[in-house]
Amino acid sequence: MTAETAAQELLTVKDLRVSATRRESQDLHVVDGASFSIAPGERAALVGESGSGKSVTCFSVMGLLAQNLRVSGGSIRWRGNDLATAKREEIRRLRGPEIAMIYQEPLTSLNPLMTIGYQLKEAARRSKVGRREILEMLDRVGFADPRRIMGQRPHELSGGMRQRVMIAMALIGQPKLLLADEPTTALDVTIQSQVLKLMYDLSYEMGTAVLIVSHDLSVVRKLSDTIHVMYAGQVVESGPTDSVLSQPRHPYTRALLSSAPRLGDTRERLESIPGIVPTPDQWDAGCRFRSRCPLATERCAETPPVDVVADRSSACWHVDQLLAEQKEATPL
Amino acid sequence: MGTYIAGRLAQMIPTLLLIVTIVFFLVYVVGDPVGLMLGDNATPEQVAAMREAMGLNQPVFMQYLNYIGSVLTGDFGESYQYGQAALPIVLERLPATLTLAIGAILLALVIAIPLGVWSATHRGGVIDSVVSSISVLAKAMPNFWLGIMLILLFAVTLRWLPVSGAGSWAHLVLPVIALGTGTAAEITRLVRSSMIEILSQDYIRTAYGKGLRRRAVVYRHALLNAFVPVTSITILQFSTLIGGALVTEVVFSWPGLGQLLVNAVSQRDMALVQASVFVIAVMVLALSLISDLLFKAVDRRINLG
Amino acid sequence: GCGGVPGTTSEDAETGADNEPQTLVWAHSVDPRSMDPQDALQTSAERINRNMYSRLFMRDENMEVVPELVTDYEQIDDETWRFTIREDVTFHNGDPLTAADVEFSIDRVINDETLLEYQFFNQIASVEATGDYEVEIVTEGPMPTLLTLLSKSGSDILPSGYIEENGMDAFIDSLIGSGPYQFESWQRDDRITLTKNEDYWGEEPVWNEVEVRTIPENSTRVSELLTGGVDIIADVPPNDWDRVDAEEDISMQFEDTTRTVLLIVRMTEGYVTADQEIRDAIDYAIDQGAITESLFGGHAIPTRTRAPLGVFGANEDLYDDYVYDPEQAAEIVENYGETPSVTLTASRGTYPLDAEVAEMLTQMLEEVGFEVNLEILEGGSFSDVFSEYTNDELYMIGLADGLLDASYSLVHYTEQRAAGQTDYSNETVEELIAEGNRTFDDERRAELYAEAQALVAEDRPHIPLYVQPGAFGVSDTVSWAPRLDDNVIFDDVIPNE
Amino acid sequence: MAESVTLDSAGTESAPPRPPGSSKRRSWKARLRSIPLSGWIGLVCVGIPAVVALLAPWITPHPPASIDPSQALLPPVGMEGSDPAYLLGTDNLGRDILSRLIEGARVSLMIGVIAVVLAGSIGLTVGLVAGYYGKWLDAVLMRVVDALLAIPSVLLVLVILGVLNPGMWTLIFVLGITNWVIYARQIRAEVLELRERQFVRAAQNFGVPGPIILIRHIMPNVLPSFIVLSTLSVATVIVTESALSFLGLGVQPPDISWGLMLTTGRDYLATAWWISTLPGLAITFTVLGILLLGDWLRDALDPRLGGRS
Amino acid sequence: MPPGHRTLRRDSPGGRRGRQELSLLACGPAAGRTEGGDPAVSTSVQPPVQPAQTESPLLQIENLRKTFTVRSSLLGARRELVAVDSVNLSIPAGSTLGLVGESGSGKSTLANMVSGLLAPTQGQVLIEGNRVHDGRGRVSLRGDQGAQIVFQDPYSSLNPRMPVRRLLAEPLQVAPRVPRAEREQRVKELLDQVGLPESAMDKFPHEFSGGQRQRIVIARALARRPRLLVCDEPVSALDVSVQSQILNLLKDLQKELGLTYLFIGHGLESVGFMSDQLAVMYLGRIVEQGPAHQVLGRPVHPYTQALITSSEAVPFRDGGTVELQGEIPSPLNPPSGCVFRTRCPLATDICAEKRPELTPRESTRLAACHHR
Ligand SMILES: Nc1ncnc2c1ncn2[C@@H]1O[C@H](COP(=O)(O)OP(=O)(O)OP(=O)(O)O)[C@@H](O)[C@H]1O
Ligand SMILES: Nc1ncnc2c1ncn2[C@@H]1O[C@H](COP(=O)(O)OP(=O)(O)OP(=O)(O)O)[C@@H](O)[C@H]1O
Ligand SMILES: [Mg+2]
Ligand SMILES: [Mg+2]
Repeated sequence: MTAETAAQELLTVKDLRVSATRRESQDLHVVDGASFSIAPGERAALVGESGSGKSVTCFSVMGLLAQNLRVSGGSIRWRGNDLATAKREEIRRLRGPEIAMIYQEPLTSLNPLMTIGYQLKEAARRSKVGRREILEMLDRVGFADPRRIMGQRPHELSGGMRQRVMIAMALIGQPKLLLADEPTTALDVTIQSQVLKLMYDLSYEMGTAVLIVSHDLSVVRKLSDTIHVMYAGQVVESGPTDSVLSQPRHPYTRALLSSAPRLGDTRERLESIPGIVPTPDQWDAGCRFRSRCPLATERCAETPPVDVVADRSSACWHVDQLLAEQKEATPL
Repeated sequence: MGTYIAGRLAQMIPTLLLIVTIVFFLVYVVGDPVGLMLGDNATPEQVAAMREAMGLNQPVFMQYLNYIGSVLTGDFGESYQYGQAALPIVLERLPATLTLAIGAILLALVIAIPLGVWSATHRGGVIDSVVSSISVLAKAMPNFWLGIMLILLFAVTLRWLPVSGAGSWAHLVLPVIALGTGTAAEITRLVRSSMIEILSQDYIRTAYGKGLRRRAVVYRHALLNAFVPVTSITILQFSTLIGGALVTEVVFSWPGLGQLLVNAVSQRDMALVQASVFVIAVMVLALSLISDLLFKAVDRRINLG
Repeated sequence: GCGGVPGTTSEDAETGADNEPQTLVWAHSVDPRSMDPQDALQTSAERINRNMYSRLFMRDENMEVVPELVTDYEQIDDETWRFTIREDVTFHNGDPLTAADVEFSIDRVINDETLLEYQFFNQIASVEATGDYEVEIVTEGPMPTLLTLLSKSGSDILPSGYIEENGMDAFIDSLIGSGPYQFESWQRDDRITLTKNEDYWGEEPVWNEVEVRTIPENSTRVSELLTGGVDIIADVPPNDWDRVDAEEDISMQFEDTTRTVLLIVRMTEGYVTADQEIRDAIDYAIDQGAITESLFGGHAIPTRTRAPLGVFGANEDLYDDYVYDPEQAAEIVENYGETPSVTLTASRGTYPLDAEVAEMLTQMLEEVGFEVNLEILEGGSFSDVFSEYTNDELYMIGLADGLLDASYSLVHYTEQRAAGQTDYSNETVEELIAEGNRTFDDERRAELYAEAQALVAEDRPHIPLYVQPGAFGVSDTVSWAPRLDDNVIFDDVIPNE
Repeated sequence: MAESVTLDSAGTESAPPRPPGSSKRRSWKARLRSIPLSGWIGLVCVGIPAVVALLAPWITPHPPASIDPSQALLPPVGMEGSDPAYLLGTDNLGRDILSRLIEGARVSLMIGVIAVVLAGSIGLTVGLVAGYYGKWLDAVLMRVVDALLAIPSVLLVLVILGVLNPGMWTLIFVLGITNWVIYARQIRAEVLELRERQFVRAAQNFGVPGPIILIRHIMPNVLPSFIVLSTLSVATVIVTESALSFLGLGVQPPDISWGLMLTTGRDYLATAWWISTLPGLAITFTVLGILLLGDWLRDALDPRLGGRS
Repeated sequence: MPPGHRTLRRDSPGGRRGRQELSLLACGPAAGRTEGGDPAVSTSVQPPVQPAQTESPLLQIENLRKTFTVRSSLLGARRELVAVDSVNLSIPAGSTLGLVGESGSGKSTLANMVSGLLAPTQGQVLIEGNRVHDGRGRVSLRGDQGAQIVFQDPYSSLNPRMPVRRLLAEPLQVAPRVPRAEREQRVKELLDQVGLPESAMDKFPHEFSGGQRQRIVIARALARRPRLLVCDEPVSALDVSVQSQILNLLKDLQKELGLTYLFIGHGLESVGFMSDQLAVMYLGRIVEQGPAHQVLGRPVHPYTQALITSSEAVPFRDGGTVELQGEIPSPLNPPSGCVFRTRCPLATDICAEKRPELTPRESTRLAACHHR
C-alpha cells in the first residue's frame, strides 16, 4: 500500500470482503482481504489468476454485485465516503459521471433491442452531454461513420465494434474513475492496442483514473502506471508497473511472469504454476499461495506480513529469499 | 418483407385446408343432424328421406370432395338451424367474442405485467410467494365459477354492475374479469420467469452502471426484452381464450361465437361448425403472423424467412 | 319492466315514464333455433310466435280450444271442414289477412316435408280457399283432433302476399304476423324484441315493448330477476325456489306442464327388460314420491301415465299415483337367477335436476339388487341416442304433449312407432288407440285413451316418473299466472301499480 | 498408461478436500435436508391428496355416492345447523362432501397427472423431433400444430366424447391429445436454439447419432421448461375438466371428480357455497403443491444449483 | 494398451516425419522448403521441393470458400457475406499449423468446416485424402476419421447437465464402441493424461475453473485418438499460468501421440510457441504464410507486421504507438482490391485496383501484398 494520505486518493479499498450467500451452508467469501488505492488520474492494473475476484472487486465498487453477493467486511472509500455502507441512491448518483465501468463481456453487456444511440444517450444524460459529444466520442473510438452507428443495434456490430461502443459509453460521462474489466479480450492485437491507446489518451486528457483488469501482461504494461496482483481473493502485491514486472516481490507474481510465453519463444515447454488454486472454502489466515509455492515453509501458515518498501507492498514471509533468487537468475 | 408476408399467407392455405378437412371428418364422425332436426316424434322413413335430401347418403369421400369444392369457392353451406348461409352468421357474432377476448387479454396484461415484474424483482421473498399463491388460486378457479361469484357479489349483492347481456361498457366488466383472470395468472408466471432470466443478464447490469433508476432499468430495459416471450404466449393464449369465452359467454349470456359454436356442435350443424372454426382459425393464424412481424420489429435479430 | 341497464330497476323505469307500462322483460333458458313458425318445434319459439301470429283457433287460459280468427265453422262430413274467418285482420305490414293466406300457410306445412311441423300436419289432405274469407280443409280419414291441431304451433297464418313477393328468406328476416305484437329485432342467443301492434284487431295490447331474453345459465337468470333486470323468468332451478320466494318483491309461480319425465324401457328380446317381471321390479323399486318431495319440494307430481292431467284423454286414476314396493322388487330380482344389469342413460341439465334424479334412481335400483350402469351424456349425444334408437335398457327423458291431446302421447305405444325403441306391441292397446283416433265423440274418445293408458301402465314400455312443474319467478311489478301449455301470452301479464 | 506424460499440474497433487456442499454422493439424510421449505410445502400439498386418493376406499366416513335426501344441504361443522357426522357438510342429495372430496381426489389427480403425462410426452417428442431435424418434418409438424391450435379444443372434445363413451379414461385421452400442441411449440422453440449450442455441435463432431444427441443432450436441457409447463398444465387440465363438466362433457356419475363437484355445486353458490367452494380449494391446494414441487424439481435437476442457491 | 492408442508413434521415425515437410503444397512450386534455424526441424532431412511427395499431408484444404446470407434489417435485401475466401492450406501429420488473424476474419468458420460442422460453399477439405464433405451439404467423415474440434469457449461446449464421467465417456460410446467395462478405465486414463484427478469424474462443468474446463474439453477431444485436432482459441480467456499449462499439455500430447494440430489464437506469443507453420488471415483470406518463427521474426505483410508491433509491450507513456489506424472494414462491404488497404500504412492506388495474390516469398513463404 502506498503511503499517501487518504485525502489525495480517489478510491481506497481496504480489507474488502465479499461473501456469497448460500442456501444450505455457510457463506462463502469470494473476495477476502483485498486492499489497494487509486489516486486521481492514476492508471492502475489489477491482474491475477482467473477466479481470484478481480471482477467481483470492481462490481463492489460500482455497487452492482450479483444478488447473492454482498460486501461483508472492509471499506470502499470514495473521496472519503464509504461506499460499502452508503445508501443505494448515493451510489447510484456516482455511477456514470463519477465512476464508470467497461464490462468483461461486450457481447452480452449491450441491450440487444435498443439502438446504440439510445444506449449512449442514456449514459450521457446524467452528465448533460449532448448528441454532438456522443458523435465525437464515437469518432474517437474509431468509428468512421458515427451517425450510422447510432441507429444500429448491437447484433449488427462486430465484437470489436461492440467493445468500442462499451468504451465510448463508459467514457462519455467523463468519469473520475474508469473500471475496465478485460476490455480487450475479444480483439486481435492491432485493434486491442488501438483501443488501449484511446483509453490512455482520454485518461491523460481528462484526468480520468483507470483501473484495468487484464490477464494479458503486455496490455497491463502498455497502459498502467501501477499494478495490483490478486491471488485467491486478496491483493498480494502492489507497486509501479515496471518495477513489479521486473522485480516481483511475491512468489505468485514471479510465477505468473515466468509462465507467460514470449514472442519468438524457443522453449520446448512453458513454465507454469503447479497445483490448483485453493477454493474459498480452503482459505485460511495463512498465505494462500503456500500450497503451490516453491519457497513455502511451515511459517507460511501464519498470516504473512505486509512488506512495504517505498511505493511497493507485498505480503510474503520470504521476500528476501525471493529477491536473492532473482539476483542469481537473469532479470526479466 | 413483402415476399415474406406473401409466403406466410400462402402457407396459411394448406393449414386452413388441413383444418377444414379435420373438422369435416370430426363432424362426420359425430353423426348427422337429421335425428335432431326431426325431433321426438320422427319416424325412420322421415329420417331416411331427410338424409337423402341433404346428400348425406353418399359415400364420405364424395361428400368431402363436394364440400371442399364449395369451401374453395367461399361457400360454407347453409346452417340448417338458421336456414341461412353459415359464414355471415358467424361474422355477425365475431365482434362480440373479439371484444370479450381482447378485453380479457388487455386486462390480463394490465394485471400480469406489474405483478410479474414485482414478483420477479422480489424473487424468493414474501411478495413473490403471495403473487405465486394468488396466481395459483386464480388459475384454479374455473371461469364459470368465478363468473357466477362475480355476478353474486357485484351485481346481486352490491348492485354495481349489470348481471348479464351485452350493451354498455358496464356489461363488459364482469365477463372480462371472469375470462381474463386465468390468463392473467398464466401470463404473470411467464412475465415473472422471463423477467428473472432477463434481470440476470449482463446488459441489465450495464444499465444500472449508467446510474439509471431501478424503475427505468426494470420497465425500460428489462420489460422490452420480455416483449417477445410475453407476446408469443399471449397469442397462444388467444385460442385458449376463445375456448374459455365459450363458457363465459354462457354464464353471462353474451351473444358471441362461443355459444354459437357449442350449440352448433351439439346440434350437429356442420356448416356452422365449419364456418366458426374457419373464422377462428383465420384469426389465430393471422395473429401469429402479426406477432411474428411485431417480434421482428422489436427484435431485429430475429431472422424471418 | 326495464331493459336491464345498470342501476335502473323496474321501479325507476316506470316512474320515469308517466306510469304507463312500457317494456316487459322476461327471460327463458333456450334461444329459439329458428323463428320460422312452421320449422321451430320449440317451446321457446312458440312462446314468441303465439304473440306474433294469429291462428284459426287458440287455447284459452283453461286450455279450452276456442276460435281465434274463425268466426264460424262447420263439419261437412267426416273428412271435410269449412271455416269462415274474420274480415278485419291485417298483417303487420298492412296487408289484409284473407283465406288465401290461410290456404298458403296450411298448404305449406302439409306439403313441405323438411319442416319440423310437417309430421303433425300430414293427416290433413288438402286446404282450399273457397272464398275471400272462407276455407275448406279435407282430412285423410276422420280427424277428431283437427281443431286442436289448428290451435297448435305450426298453424300460424303467414302473409302469403309478402312471401310470394319477397321470398321466404326475407320473411324470416322480417317475421310478419298479425298478432298483438310485432317483430322488432333478434340478437341471436341474446334477445328478441317485439313491439306493440297498434292495429291489432283484438283488445289493445298491454305492453309497448316486450323483450325476451335468453339466459342459459340458471344462476344468472335468477340473478337478473333478483336485481330487477327482468320481470319474469322461466325455468327457475329447484334449488333456488325457496330463495326466490323468500325475496320480498318476487314470488314463485308454479304450474303443471304437459312434460312427463319417464324411463323408456327397451323390451327388445335379449335385454333383461324384455322380462315383464323385471320391468315390474324396476317400477316397484322406484319411489317417485321421494323424488318429487326431496328434489322438487312437492311441486312435481308422480304419475303412472305419459299423458298428464289437463291433456285431453288423460287417465286421471294414474295421475298423482305411483307403485313403490321395494320388498317385492327385491324378491323378483332375487328370483331372477342372475343379477339383472341395466344401463340407465340420462343427461345433465336437459331437464331440471335430471342427473340428480338419475343418481337417485340408480341408488334405488341398486338397493333392490339391480346392477346399474349409469350413463350421463352431453345434450347432443343424449338426443342422438333417442333419435337413432340406440337406447339401452333404460333411457330417462321428459316428453311433452304439444297437442294437449292423448293421441299425441299415445303414438309411442303403437307398434310402428315403438319399433326399434321400446319394441312394445300390444294388440289391444293398438286397437284402442286406433279407434280413439277416429272417434268424434269426445267422451268415448277419452274413455278409449284412458283404457289404453291403463294397459300401458301395466306393460311398462315406459315407466313414468313425474310431471315436471313449470317454475317461474315473477317480479311484483307484474301479475301473471303460468299456463299448462307452458306458453306465455304477453297480454296475460298485467303491470302492477 | 504407464508412459503417460507427467504433467506439471494438479494431476499430480492430491485433490483438495471437497467443499461440503458439492459432494455428489450424499446420504439420503443430506438429500432430505437439502429440500427447501417450499419443496416440503409442495410435498405436503401434493402428498395429502395423493395419499387420500390411494386410501379412499378405507377412509371415507360415508359412502361417497350414498344419497340421503333427509340430510341434504347441511353446512360444514362450525356453521349453524351443521351435523358433526358430516364434517364438511352435505350436497343437495345429502351426500357427504368430505367423502366425495376424498373419492374425487383419485379421479382428479389421475386426470391431471395422466393427461399431462400423455400430452407432455407427445408434445415433447414432437417438439424435439421438429426442432432438431427441421426442414420438411418441422414444416409438416408445425402446420399440424397450428391447425390444432386454431381448432377450438372444445370442438375436439365434443367430437371425441361423442364417439367414445364418456368416462375418466376418455377424458384423459381427450385432454391429453388436445394439450400437447403447447408443449410441442415451446419445446421446439428451445430446441431450435439448443441445437446451435456448442456442446451439441461437439457431440455431432464425435459422430454421436441424432436420436442420441436428442435424448442425451437436448432433452435434459429442455426439461426445466418442460417441468414448468407441465406443472401449470396440471392445473389447466383439472380446471378444464371442470369446464367440460359445465358443458356436460366432463366426468360423469358414478365417478366423482373435484371438477364435477365444482360444476354441479355452482347452482348452489348463493345458498350452499360449500358444495362447490370446497372442491375449488382442494384444486388450489393441490395445484399450489404441484407448482412448488415443480420449482424444486427444476432446481434440483440443475447441477449448477447443486449446493448453492 | 487400449486399442487405437498410438504412443508408438513417438519413437517411430514416422512420428516426426511431419516436420520435415512443409505445408504449402497447394500453394505453388516454391512451397516446401525448410530453412535452417528452426530448432524443431533443424535435424530433419531436406525434403524435395517438387510436388513428388512421399506422403500426402494429413489435412488438405483446397480452395475453400464459405459465404453466409445475411439480412441487414427487416426490409433489407439479402446480402452475401464472404467469411472464408479461396483458402488453401495443408498440414503434414504430426505438425501444427497456427492460424492468427483479426477477429471476424473467418478463423472459426474455417475450423468448423474442417471439423465437418459447416458445409463449405466451394472447395473441399481432405483428411488423409478423404473428403470431409460429400459436396451435397452432408458430412461424410465424422467421428474417428474426421477432425476433432476444441471450441473457443470450453464452458459452452460442455453440456452443463452432465458430470465429467459422462462427458468423457460419450465419444467412447460411438461406434466402434469401447465396451462398457473398459470405458471407466479409459475415462480415468484420459483424466490422467490431461492432469486432472480422478475425483473430477463426478463433478459438473460449473465446478471447474476455466483452465480445468479447457482440459476436460481437450481430454474429450482426445478420447477417440483423433489424428487431427482443431483448437479454436483454446487459451484466450485464461490467465497466463493456466494458459501455459494447457499449451504444455497440448505439446506433450503431440509428442506422445503424434497429433496434428490446427491451432487458432489471438495471442501471437502462444500461437508462435505452438506452431511449426503459421498462417495469417485477414477478412476471410490468408495474407501471409510460412514457418512460424520466420513469419514472426521477419513479417512480410504489413498486417502481420502490425500484429507483431502491437504485441510488443511498450508502455504508452514511454512512447508506445499504435501501428494501425483507419476504419476496420466490414465483411459485408469489403474494400476493393486489397482488403487491408483501409488500414495499411503502405497503401497506394494500385491497392484499390488490384487484389494482391498470395505469392511465394523467399523459399518457404507466401504473402499477398503489392508492396513487399
Ligand atoms: N454470483 C456469484 N455467486 C457465487 N460466487 C461467485 C459469484 N460471482 C463470482 N463468484 C465467484 O467469485 C470468485 C471471483 O470471481 P471473479 O469474477 O471476480 O473472478 P475474476 O478474477 O474476475 O476472474 P476472470 O479472470 O476469470 O474474470 C470466483 O471463484 C467465482 O466463482
Ligand atoms: N452463421 C453465420 N451467419 C452469418 N455470418 C456469420 C455466421 N458465422 C460467422 N459469420 C460471419 O463470418 C465472419 C467470420 O466469422 P468467424 O467466427 O469465423 O471469425 P473468427 O475469425 O473466428 O473471429 P474471432 O476471432 O472473433 O473468433 C464474421 O464476419 C462473422 O460475422
Ligand atoms: Mg472477471
Ligand atoms: Mg472465432
